[in-house]
Amino acid sequence: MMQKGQSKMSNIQTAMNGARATGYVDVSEAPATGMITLRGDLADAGVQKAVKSVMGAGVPATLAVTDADVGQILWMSPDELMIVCAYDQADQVVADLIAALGETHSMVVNVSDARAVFDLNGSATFEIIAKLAPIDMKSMQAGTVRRTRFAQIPAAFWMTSNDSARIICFRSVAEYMFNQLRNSAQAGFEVGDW
Amino acid sequence: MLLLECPYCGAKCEETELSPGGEAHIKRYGPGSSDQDFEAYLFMRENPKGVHFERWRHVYGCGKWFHAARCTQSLEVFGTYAAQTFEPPQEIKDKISAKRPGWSWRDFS
Amino acid sequence: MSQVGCVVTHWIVGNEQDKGIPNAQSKNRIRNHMRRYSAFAIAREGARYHTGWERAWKSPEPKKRYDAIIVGAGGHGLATAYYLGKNHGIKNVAILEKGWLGGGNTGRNTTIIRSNYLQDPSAAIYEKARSLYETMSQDLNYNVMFSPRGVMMLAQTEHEIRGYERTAHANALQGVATEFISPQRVKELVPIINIHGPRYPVLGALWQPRGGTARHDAVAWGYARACSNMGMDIIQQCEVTGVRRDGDKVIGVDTTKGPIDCDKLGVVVAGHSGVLADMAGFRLPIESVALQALVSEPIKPCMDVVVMANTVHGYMSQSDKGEMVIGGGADGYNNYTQRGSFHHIEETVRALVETFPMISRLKMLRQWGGIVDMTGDRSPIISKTPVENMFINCGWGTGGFKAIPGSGWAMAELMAKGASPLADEFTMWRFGEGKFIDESVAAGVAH
Amino acid sequence: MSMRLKTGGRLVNRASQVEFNFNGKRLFGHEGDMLASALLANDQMLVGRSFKYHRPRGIVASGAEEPNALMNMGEGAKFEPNQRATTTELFEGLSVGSQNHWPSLEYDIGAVNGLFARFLSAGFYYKMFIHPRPFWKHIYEPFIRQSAGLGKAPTEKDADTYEHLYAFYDVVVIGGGIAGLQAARTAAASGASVLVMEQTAHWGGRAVVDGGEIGGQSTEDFVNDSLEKLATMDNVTLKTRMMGAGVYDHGYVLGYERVSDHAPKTTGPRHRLWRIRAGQIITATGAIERPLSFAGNDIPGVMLASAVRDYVVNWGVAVGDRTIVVTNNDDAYRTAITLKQAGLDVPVILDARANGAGSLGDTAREMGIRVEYGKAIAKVKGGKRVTGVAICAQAGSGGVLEEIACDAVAMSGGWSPVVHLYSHCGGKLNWDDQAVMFRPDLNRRPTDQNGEGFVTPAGSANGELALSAVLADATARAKEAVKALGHKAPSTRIPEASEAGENAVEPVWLMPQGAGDKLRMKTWLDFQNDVKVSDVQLAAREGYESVEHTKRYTTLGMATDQGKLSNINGLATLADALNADIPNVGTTTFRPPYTPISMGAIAGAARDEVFQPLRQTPMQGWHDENGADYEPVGHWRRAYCYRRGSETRAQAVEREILQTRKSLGLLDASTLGKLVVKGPDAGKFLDMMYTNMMSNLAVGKCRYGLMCSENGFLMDDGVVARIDEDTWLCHTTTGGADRIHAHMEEWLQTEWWDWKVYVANMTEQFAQVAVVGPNARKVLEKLGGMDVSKEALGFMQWADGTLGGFKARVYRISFSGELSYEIAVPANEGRAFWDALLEAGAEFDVMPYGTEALHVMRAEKGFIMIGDETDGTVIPQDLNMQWAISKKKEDFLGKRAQERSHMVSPDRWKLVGLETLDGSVLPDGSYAVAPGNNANGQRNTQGRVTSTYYSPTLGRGIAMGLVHNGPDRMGEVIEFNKVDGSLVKAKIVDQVFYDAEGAKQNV
Repeated sequence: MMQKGQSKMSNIQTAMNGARATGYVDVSEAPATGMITLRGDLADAGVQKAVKSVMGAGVPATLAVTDADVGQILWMSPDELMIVCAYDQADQVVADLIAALGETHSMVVNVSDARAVFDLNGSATFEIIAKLAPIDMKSMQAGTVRRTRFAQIPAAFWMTSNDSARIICFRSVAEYMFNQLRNSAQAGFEVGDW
Repeated sequence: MLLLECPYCGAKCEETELSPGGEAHIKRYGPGSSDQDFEAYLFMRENPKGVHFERWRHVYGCGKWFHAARCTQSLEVFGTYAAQTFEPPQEIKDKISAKRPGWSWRDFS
Repeated sequence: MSQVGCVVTHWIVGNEQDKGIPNAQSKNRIRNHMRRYSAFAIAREGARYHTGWERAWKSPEPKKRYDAIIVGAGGHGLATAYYLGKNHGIKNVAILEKGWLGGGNTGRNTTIIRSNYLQDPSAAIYEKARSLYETMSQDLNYNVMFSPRGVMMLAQTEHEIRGYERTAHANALQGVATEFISPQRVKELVPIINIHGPRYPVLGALWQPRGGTARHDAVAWGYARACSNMGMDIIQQCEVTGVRRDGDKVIGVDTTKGPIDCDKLGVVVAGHSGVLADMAGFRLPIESVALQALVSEPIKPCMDVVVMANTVHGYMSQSDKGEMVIGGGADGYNNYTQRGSFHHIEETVRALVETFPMISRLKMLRQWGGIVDMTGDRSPIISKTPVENMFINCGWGTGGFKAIPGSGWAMAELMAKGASPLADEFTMWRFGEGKFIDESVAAGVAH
Repeated sequence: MSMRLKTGGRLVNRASQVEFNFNGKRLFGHEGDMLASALLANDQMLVGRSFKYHRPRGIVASGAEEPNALMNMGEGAKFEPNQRATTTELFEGLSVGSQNHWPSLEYDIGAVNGLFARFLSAGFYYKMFIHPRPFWKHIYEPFIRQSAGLGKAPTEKDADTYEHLYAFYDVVVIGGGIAGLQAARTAAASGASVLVMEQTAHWGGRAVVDGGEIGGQSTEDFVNDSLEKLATMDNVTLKTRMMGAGVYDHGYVLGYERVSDHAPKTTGPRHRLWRIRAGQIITATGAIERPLSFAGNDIPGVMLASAVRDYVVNWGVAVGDRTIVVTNNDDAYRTAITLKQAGLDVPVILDARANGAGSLGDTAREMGIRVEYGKAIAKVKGGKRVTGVAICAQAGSGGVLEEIACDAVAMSGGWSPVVHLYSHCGGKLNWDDQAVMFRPDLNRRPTDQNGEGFVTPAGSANGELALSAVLADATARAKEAVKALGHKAPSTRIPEASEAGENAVEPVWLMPQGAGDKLRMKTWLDFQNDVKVSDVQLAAREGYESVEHTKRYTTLGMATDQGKLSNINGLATLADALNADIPNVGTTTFRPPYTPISMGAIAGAARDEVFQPLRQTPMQGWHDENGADYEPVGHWRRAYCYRRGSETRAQAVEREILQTRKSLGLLDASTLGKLVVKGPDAGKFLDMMYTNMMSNLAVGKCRYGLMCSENGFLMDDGVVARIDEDTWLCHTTTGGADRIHAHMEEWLQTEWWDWKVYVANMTEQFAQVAVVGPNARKVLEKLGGMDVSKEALGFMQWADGTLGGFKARVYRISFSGELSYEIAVPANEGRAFWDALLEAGAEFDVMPYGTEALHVMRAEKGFIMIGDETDGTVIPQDLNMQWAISKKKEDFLGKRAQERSHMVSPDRWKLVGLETLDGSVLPDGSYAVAPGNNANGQRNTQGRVTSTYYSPTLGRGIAMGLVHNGPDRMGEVIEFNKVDGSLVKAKIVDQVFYDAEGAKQNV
C-alpha cells in the first residue's frame, strides 16, 4: 500500500538488533524477515488460484505450513494466511498477490516491520516452548503452525525441524519474548525426563 | 480451567487462549426499537443454572468468534459451533436432549 | 437429633404463649431471655465448662404466615430482617435459607470494608454501611471484630492519580473521609510494599483511614442471633420453590417445607436472584460468575492496612490469624460451581509478588470461589419489582460484604415505607433509562 | 528419649554426616534424613508451640499431614516461614528455628494463655472484647494478632527463581506408592501416555514400611521392579518431589515440583509449577492415619502409630525407649512389632476393641508384648514430653486402672483415604460404617467437559487398605481409566499378595467413651489451632450445627494442615453432639492446594523485567538515552517528558511546550492505533462504527471520528484517512488499538458476517512521528523528497512519498493547534527516521516532547481526550460534539442508546472551559458545588473538572469541565471544591483557549 521504493539497509533495525542467548537451547532474533498478511476466504477458488500463481504453492491445510517458491505459507485462520519471505521481497510479493487477486474480496498487507522473529535451536526446543505456551509440545509436528499465547503475549510458532522452531510475535514486545525465551533456556533450568 | 475446541481451527484451546463474550444468539435492536426491547437486548440475560449458549473468541489463536453450548453447573461442554448462525446446530441440540432431557433455553429446546 | 429437637419444642411452646401478649411485654420477655455476651458471662461459663451457653439462634419450623418473608439468610438478608425489626417494628418475619445461614458469599469474601466510592448513590450506601459497622459489635452484642485499620487504593499511573483525586474531591462533598497520600506515606503505612517497582512505581494512594475489615462469619451470626432474639424465625434448609401471586401482587412462597404466606417478600439471594425472579415471572439484568480468593499460611503481623492495587489487579490484607487474605479475579463466563479458573489466581499472585516481593516465599494455604451476581453497570439493585410487594436486593458483584448493614438498612426502609433515599437510585429500571451508577471511571487509556 | 538406633533406616546413609542448625544449636544427621527424623535423632521432642494456648508441640506425623513441626527456615532473601519438618529433606547447612514463642521455645510467655484455657473456649472472641468500642482496634486486636500468626514474616525480596511448564498426558497418576505404580503399569500397558508423580523423594509409599509380600517378592522389591519396568517405557514419565496440588475443571492438574528445595545451592528454578492437562487422573494418594481423642493426646511424644514405625524403618530413629501403643484397629500392632524387633520396649498395646486384633495380635503376644482389649488411655502424663499413661476401660468414664511409665505413645484411630484431589472438582463421598471412613463414591466422580468422570481414586485413596485389595483396586481403576480414553484395557494380571488377616476397625471417637468435661477439655482434635472435643460440643450446643459453622466457629481444620488429622474426628464429635449420623453431618469442602504451595511458584517466572510485557516503540532506545521520564500507558511506557539536568517535571514540560509552539517539536506517536479497513462494504461498516459519516470521505482526505459503544458512551476517537476506493485507515488512541480492532472484528464476525470487510491491525508496522510547530514544514522540506506545501498537502489531507530517503506516509493533522504533520515510516526504519528529523531540526532547536506537553497543548486548544473528558459515562452530546454525529445515518453503534430518557435529559452536564479568577490551576477531579444537600446528606454538585493544567502558553491555569447547562452559562462564576474544604471560584468560558480561529494550523 505504501509507495514502493528501496530502503537503505543501514536504516533498518530489527526490534532486538539480532540478539542471541546461549543456554541449553539457543535463542536468536532472526534478521529482518518479510511477512505478509493475506486476508481472504481460503475456500474461495479465486484466492486459492492467486496464491498458487504467485507463491508456487497452494493454500495450506488448516494449521499447516507449506514451503513455497518464495518462502513459506502459514495458515492463520479460515480467512488469513501469513507469507514469510525475504525482507526485500515483501513489497513485490504484496504487489503480485494484489494483482493476482484482482477483484476477489481480499486484503494483502506487508507486516514485515510489525513483527519480530525468533529462532530456537537445540534438542530441547520443544521444552522451552512448553514452559511458555499452553500447547501439547510432545505431539507438535514439524509442518504445523500454532497461534497461541507465550506467557502474556500472543505469538505464532512452528517447528522448523525436530530440534528447532521459529516464533513470530509483535515487534513492540520483542524484548519481553526474548527475555522469556532466554530465561527458560538457561543452563540448569532443564526439566529432565518428561 | 475450561478446554474448548475452536470450530474453525480445530485446536483444543486452553481457556487462557480464549476470551469469553457472554450470552449467544442475542438479537440486536437499533433505532426504532421499543425501550423494552432495547433494554432487554443490552442487559437482560438468561443466566441459567444449567444449559447455556455463549460466545467465545479464540483471541490468542485464529481470532474467530464461536459459540459454545455449556452447562453452567457441571461445566460440561455439549459442543462448539461457528458464530455465524441464529441458532445452535440440531446435532448439538440433540446431544443436549440426550443428556439433559426436557432442557430449554429461550426459544430453543 | 434429640438435643436439637428439645430446643425447638421448647421454643414453639414459648412462641405460642406469646399470643395475646402486648408487644412491649413480649419484647421484654425476649430481652430477658437473651443472655448477653460479656467478660462476666465468659468467666461464669468457664467455671462450669461452658455448659450454660444457649443457642445463638433458634431453629423453628415455619409458621403459616408472616408480615414479611426474607429469602436468603446471608448477611444482606439477615441485615434486612434486623432493620425491619429494629427500625420499623416489623418483627413477624421469617428468613428462609436453602442451605445454612451465612453459607454463601458472606463467608467467602475478603472482608474489606470501605466507602471511598465516586458516585453519590454508592458513596451514600457504602458510607452508611461503614458507619454501622463501627458500632455493630455493640449493637448486636456480638464481636464482629470490625477493625478500622485503613484501606488504601494505590495509584500506579497518571490516569489513576487523576481518578483517585476525583474520588477524593467527591468524597469530601459526600462526607466520606478520604485523602490522597504520597508514596512516602504509603511506605510508612505499609513497610512491606515496594513503591519503586520498575514497571508501576507507586505514585500515591487514595487512603480511607476508617475503612478496614471485619470477621465475615460473625456478621451473619451476630445478625442471626439478634433477629432470633427479636422473635424472628430463621429457617435453614428451606428452599423456595415458587413465588405465589394473586394477580400482580405477591401473597407468599412455596418452599420445601410447605407454602408460607406473607404480606411482603424480600428476595436477597445474590447469585440465585435470576432463579427467584424467574419464579415470579420477570427477568433481571444479572449474570452470575465465579470470583476467587485465597489465603496464605499465617505469619506474624506485617501489614496493618488493606491495600488494593487496581492497575496490576490484586488486593491484600492480613487477618487477625495472620493469613494474608488475597482477592482474585472474576471469571468472564457464567458459572455456578463456586470454583474458578486457576489463571486468575496466577495473575493475582503475580501482581502481588511484584508489589510485595516478600510474599514470594509465603505459601498459598487455600483458594476458593464464590458466585457473584453482576449487573450491567456493576452496581447493585435494591428495588421494587414488577410484582407488587415483592422487593429485590442483588447485584452486589464483587463488593457485597462491605455494604451489608447499609444494604439491609435501605432494603428494610424500602420494604417498610415503599421508598428509601439510600435505595432510590438503585432501581432495576435504571438500565432501560440509561441512568447508570458506574464506578469504573476509566473508559480507556489516554493518548 | 528419642534417638538414632544402632542399625536400620532404609533411607539414610549412615556413612555420611550432615550438619544443620536448630534454634542456634549445631546438630547432625545423615543424608536421606528428613528434618523431622534428624530432630528426633537428636532427642528434639519439643519443636514448636500451638497457635492459641502456646502449648508445647512435638512431631506427630511423618508426612504432609504434620500439624506441629513448622519451622522458620533460612535467612534473608531465602527465609521461609512455616516449613514442615516432615517434608523438608535435610541438607548441609540447613538452618531452622521453631515458631510462635517468646522468649524461647522452652520458656514461652504466651503459654500463659493455657492457664485461661477454660475461658478461651470456641467463640470466645465473638463474646468478648465488645466494650468499650475503641479498645478492639487499639488494644485487643493488636494483642490477639501479635500472639497469633505462627511463622515470622519474610522481609526481603525472594532470591530464588521459579517457572511453569505445560504438559499433557492421557493419564496422570498422583501418588507413587504401590497403588500408583500398579495403576501406572496397567495404564501404560494400554499405550496411553502416563505421568506418575510422587510428592516425596522416594517411591513405594507405606507398603515398603509395612511389609507383606507381592508375587513372592518383598514390597520393596516389587516397587523397584515396577520402577524398572516403567522406566523402560517411552510413554511413561516418572517424577519424584512433585505433589499433585490441585485438580481443576476439564482435567487440569497442578503439579508442584520442588526442584531444588533439597539442594538449595544448585542452579535452576526452586520450584516448577506443572500445569497439566490430563485425560484421566488416578489419585493413588493413600490414606492418613487418624489420631485418637484422649486427654493429653497433644503432649510431645504422642504420635501417630504409623509415623513411629516410619521413623524406625526409614530413618532408624526411635521416638522413645518405651512406647505404649493405643489403637482401635490392627494396623497399629505393626508398630508394636516393629519397635520390639528394633529392640525397643512396648509396655502394652491398648486396644479399645473388646475383641482385639487378628493374627497381628497373636504375633505381638508371641513376641512378649502385653495386649489389653477394651482398654483406653484416661490421660497422658507429662508436660513438654510424655512421662506416662493412665489406663482405663474404654467403656467407662475414665476411672484409672493402672499407670504405666513411658516416653512415647503411638496412637491409631483408623485410616482416612486422602480424598482431597478427588474432591477438588466435586467428587462425592460415602460414609462406610464398616471401614469407618469416608470413601469416594465411584458413581459420583467429578465430571469433565464430556460429562464423564475424570478423577478415579485407587488403592487406599479409594478405601482399600489391605495389600491385595490395593493392588486389585489399582489395576481395575486404571483399566477403567484407559477404557474411558478409548484405549483397549490391557490384560494386566493382578499380582498376588499375602498379608496378615485383620479384624475390623471399630469407631472410637472419644477415649474413654464416657469422658467427662474435665477430660474433654484436655482432649485435642486440632493440634495446631488448639481445638478440643469440648469446643466442638459447645459449638453444637450453641446452634452452630452445620459443619461449616462448626469449622468456622471453632477454627477446626483451618490450620496449615487444613484438617488432615482433625477433620474426621471433629465431624464425628459434632455428629455425636447433634445425635446425628456422620454422613448427615457431611464434610467441609476440600479446596486446593493439597498442601500449601509457594506464591513464587504460582507467579512463576513473571517478575522484574518479565513481570508483564513492556511494549516499546522503535524509538524507545533514544528515549532511554535522553532523560525520558516515563509513564505507563497500558503496557506501553511513554515519555511523560524529557528532563534535562536538574529540571523538575513541570519545568521540562513548560520548555517542551514553549519551544514547540515557538519553533519545532517532535512526538513519538507510534503507539497510536492504525487499523486498515478494506472491502466493498468498508464504508458502510465504518458508518456503523463511527458516529460520523465515513463512507463519503474523499480519497486523500482525513476526518476526525468518534466511536461509541452500543450503550451510547464514547469509547474512542481518532483521525480516519481514506486510502483508496475501498480502503480506510483508522487511527485509534494508544490504548484503543487492540480494543478497537477486537471491537471491529466482533461486529464483523458476529453481526454483519455477510458484509465484505477485512480489518488488519497495522499499528506496529509503522513508526509514527508528529512533527509540530511553525517550522514543521521547513524541516520536512529540508529532508526533501515530496511536496508538503499547503497547496499540495492541505490541512486534513494525507500523501505517500519519501522524506529524506525514507518511504513515508504523511498526514496533515494537528492535535496541538500548530502546523503539524504526522509521518509514518516502516517500523524498522523508525529510529533512523527519528534521528534524521533531529539532525535536520537542529537548526530550529527541535524539541522532542512527551505526553504531558501533548496533553497541555491539546487542552489549550480545547480538544477532548478520551479518558479525561470521557470516563465511560459521557456521550458525545455532553461534549457538544453534535457536529460529529451524523444526522443522515439511520443507524450507528450507540444511536439507539442515546435516545433513552436519561441520555436526552436537559439536566446533563456539558463541556465548557473554566478559568479561575485568580489564575490558579483548578485541582484535578474537583467538583462544582451547588446549594444544599441531597436526601442522603451529601453536598449537591453542578459539575466537575475533567482536565486542568497550567498553560505555559497563556501563563495561567486552564481547565475543561462538565457543568450543568454549562454552555448556556458563559461568563458565570461557580465554585469548585478543594479537598481541604475550601472553594475556588472559576468562570465558565469557551473551551478553546488558544488560537480559536485556527490561524496557526491552517498555514
